Amino acid sequence: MLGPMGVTLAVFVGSLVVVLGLWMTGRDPRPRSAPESVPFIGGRPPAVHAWSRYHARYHVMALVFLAFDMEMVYMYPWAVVFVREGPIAMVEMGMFITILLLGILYAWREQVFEWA
Amino acid sequence: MGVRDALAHLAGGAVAPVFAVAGGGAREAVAELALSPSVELVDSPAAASVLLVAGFLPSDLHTPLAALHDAMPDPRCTVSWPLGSDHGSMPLSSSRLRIGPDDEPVQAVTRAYRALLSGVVATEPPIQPDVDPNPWRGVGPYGQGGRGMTGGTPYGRPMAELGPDRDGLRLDVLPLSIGPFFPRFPAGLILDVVMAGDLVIEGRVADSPFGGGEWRPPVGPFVRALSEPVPVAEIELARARQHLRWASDALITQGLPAFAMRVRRLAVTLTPGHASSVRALSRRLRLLRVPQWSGAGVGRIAPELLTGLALGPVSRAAGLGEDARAADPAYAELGFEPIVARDGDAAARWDVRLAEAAQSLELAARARGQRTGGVGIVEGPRGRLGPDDSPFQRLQSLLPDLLAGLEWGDAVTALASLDLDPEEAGTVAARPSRAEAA
Amino acid sequence: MDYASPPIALIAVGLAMAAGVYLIAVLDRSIAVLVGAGRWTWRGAIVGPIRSAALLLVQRRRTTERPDSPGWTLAPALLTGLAAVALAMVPIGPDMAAADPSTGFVVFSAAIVFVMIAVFLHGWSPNSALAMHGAYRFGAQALSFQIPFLLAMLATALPAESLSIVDIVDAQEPLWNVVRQPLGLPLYLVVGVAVSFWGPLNLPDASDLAGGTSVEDSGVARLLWKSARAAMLVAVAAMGAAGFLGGWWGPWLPGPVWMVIKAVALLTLLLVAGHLLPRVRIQRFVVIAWVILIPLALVNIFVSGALLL
Amino acid sequence: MSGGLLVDVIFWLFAAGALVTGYRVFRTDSMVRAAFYLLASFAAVGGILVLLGAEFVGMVLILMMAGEMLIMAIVMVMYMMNPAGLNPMWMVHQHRVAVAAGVLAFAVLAAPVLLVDFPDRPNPAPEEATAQLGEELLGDSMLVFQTAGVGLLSTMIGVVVLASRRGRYGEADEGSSEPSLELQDAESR
Repeated sequence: MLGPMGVTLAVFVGSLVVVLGLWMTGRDPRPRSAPESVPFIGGRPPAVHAWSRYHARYHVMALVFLAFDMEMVYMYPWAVVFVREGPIAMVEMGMFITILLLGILYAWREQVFEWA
Repeated sequence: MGVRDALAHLAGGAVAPVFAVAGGGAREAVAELALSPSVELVDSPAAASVLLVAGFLPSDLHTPLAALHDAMPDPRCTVSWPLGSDHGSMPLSSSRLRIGPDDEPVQAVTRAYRALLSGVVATEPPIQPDVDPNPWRGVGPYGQGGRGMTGGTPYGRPMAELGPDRDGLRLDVLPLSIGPFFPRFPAGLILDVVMAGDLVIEGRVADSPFGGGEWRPPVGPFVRALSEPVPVAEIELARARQHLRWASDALITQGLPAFAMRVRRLAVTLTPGHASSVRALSRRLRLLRVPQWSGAGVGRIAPELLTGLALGPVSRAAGLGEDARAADPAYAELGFEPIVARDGDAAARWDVRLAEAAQSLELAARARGQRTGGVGIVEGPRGRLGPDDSPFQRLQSLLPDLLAGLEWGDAVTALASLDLDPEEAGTVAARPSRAEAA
Repeated sequence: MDYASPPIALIAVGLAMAAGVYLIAVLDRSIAVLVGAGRWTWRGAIVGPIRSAALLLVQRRRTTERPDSPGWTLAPALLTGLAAVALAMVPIGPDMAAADPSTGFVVFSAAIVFVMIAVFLHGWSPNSALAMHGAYRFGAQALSFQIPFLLAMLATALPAESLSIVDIVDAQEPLWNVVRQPLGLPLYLVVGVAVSFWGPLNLPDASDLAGGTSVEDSGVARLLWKSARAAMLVAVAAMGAAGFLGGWWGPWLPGPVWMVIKAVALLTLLLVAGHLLPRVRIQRFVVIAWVILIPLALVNIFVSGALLL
Repeated sequence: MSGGLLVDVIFWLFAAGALVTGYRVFRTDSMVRAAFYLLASFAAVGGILVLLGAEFVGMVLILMMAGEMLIMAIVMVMYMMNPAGLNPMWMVHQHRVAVAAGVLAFAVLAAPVLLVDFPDRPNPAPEEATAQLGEELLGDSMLVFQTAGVGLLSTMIGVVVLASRRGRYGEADEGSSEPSLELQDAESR
């Protein structure tokens, strides 16, 4: 009565609830003492919180990904109508993809994909 | 509760998850435990139910050991396996589960694990007192221990500090002391790193805790050869076995625990006739891209830094033909030629060690009773063993500029490829003086 | 009627996931014994996983000093939910699919892309350095494999002229995509291993981070995370079988049986690769994904597209 | 989308979810939580789009938002003073004016929705929405499609030029000095 997307939502929410229910079975009465909850880095206590301004070494690659990810939006409808439209679709998407591959080539030459 | 007991009974038969601390002299014995199908050596204490403390542990490793014990979830128990060294002063020596010299280790561990789960042995309470390391409650506007945006010690730990970086961003720098019992390093090896993201900015290996002279490792053929002639067959077989043991640990670091078990089984049942199977193993590893994928170009040490340090396979992988065996007439008769590679990176060290293992087996097969010269200089599996220092101490000086600028995965691969062994410091410092050499 | 009613779908997908996770546990231990030259025992491989699960259910769940507990609780639940959605998209038979919306392929892609959120949350929540390194490492891995993965799967939508998985499988009736688009399946498997972070591309939970994002997990948390990872591998293998190996098409045997055989075959291939190939360096994988996999996937699309014209 | 009551319930759940998680974005101290609340809000909006029949657009919104919100979380943790919210954060400037502006904007946007009576001529749900989108891309709005490609290329190049320090001609900030934060330095120069 709700269509396939409704069933997908039901499956997602259902499995989420089941796993959260299983997680709740792990309740235990005794509170944990301080030494029992020290993060493990080999036996010694950590000097600082792990939560810090973590220097993601791939932040430029992430930004290039943001731009390149938009290409997927155009690829889906193109793939559906590709056989109907024939060669015109091939040429057009070819141009679009070449333009974007130029961006990747430039990023590769500027060593964006290596660790900053 | 019926369900819980039923589950505990069912779990009694499971593979025992053991977090093993392989102290002095116990590294091989602990690694061979994993060959049994009913014991599994796990990576972190959070996954373990049994803490196995084997071999000798110097006094300044006892506090981290107590922290390790408390980091394990209930139900937990400790099994101590002295292997000849007394565990008297150990915080966990009170535990009744002990593996004696004549007990079969696997049975003892699984019996302890089954007793733990069936309730015969109660789960052990935490050892360290339940007190916050940095008292913080009540400080700061909401009592969270901090002041202002990133000030104070919120929830007990200070925040990381900013630091300059090679790519121009001033972001947090994380000082980590990867502790004595990190599963990918031998027990006792403490790596103090300062990391920006997952890049190591500075790395330093602390001095070996085994160097205090309070412990004397079991005397193997290499230490014996320092003072008396030893049959070449015996010393070469020991060298090949040591290289295969290193290969097994390095395979676990590369994410191939099953293949590591195959190499470990070969190391346990090694005879001089296995030279061809070791060569086949080396070819298969190269075919599966094990050395190249993770080691090519990683942890490269320039030959000029290594001259004179006589670090055995590490020097030979960088192109230096230094090998104390070349000067030994006994080896000259057997037509010994040191194996030399060129790149000096982790992949080259893989190839040199496996090739040397095969060569040692061939030497052991050809040896007819030749004995080593016993001139006080011996070529150990990790480099020249001399009266004054060990390869571990000589290598320590190279590590800071080797680790700087490496991503964490590459740093672990590089350290694994150097085959560091903190126990060697114990070997040299406690070398039997000439009088009690026998 | 291209969808089942919600309760039936949930039960069917749940059972399929449970069976898949158990099969992976059994296969993984058996392959480990085979590769490790050990002795395969009935107790070890078949009953072992159940006993280990019982131990984890008895074990107490560990926590750290100042975690993000809601995030820590949500991560395995989110990953299992995503694996369930991905598996629900895979049709077992011509009219037997848990749910087959007209844009089924986009729903599957959204489930795969959300895996990076679940794994980052799982690594960030414990506030532990090794777990956080694993989370950020998967950030780089996920941002690199997303485009090659979607492009590798997109080629299968060209002959079907639709984004519905049932149509994609229907279009393979004359010729399976693995034959028609030879580059598709190997590309899909390489990136499928990256999606389900298994074997050589298990970077977030790698052994050099002592277990990575699950270094602080114990008890039911560890059990749920390991089964969620295995469920995602089942979904990736099942979709590979549907998209490239002709789904339910096959002589003699009924459709669903063929579907299960092909999925288990791909699963075994992925598990054996997991035990034979070493871990890939994250920096190499990022460069390979951007500079080699994306162009290869585009070549695969245009060549198979040209053949269709 | 048929289903009547159940669809309404789900729509109201999505709408309420979007609003609550949107509100939580600004009330939480931890940057990662803020980013993932925003992601939940966008996913709820994507769900509403699917309810409106635009399945493809709704799912693509959810798909795109996952990658972007992870990058937002990473970048926010990198650049905010209090990355994990361990110390409570008060990031509000002239919040009374802001609250008034917010309420006013909501009123202006909500008024037409309530006051105008929209014609009740529901056209049939498009059976091939994606295909129509494809034909549109390859047909009339082909120019939009290609200029979008050039736009994306220039974005990529601009991002690399601005964000990356090393490049073909050496360090990007050679010869430039970081502006000093103290005010008096500026006057003394």
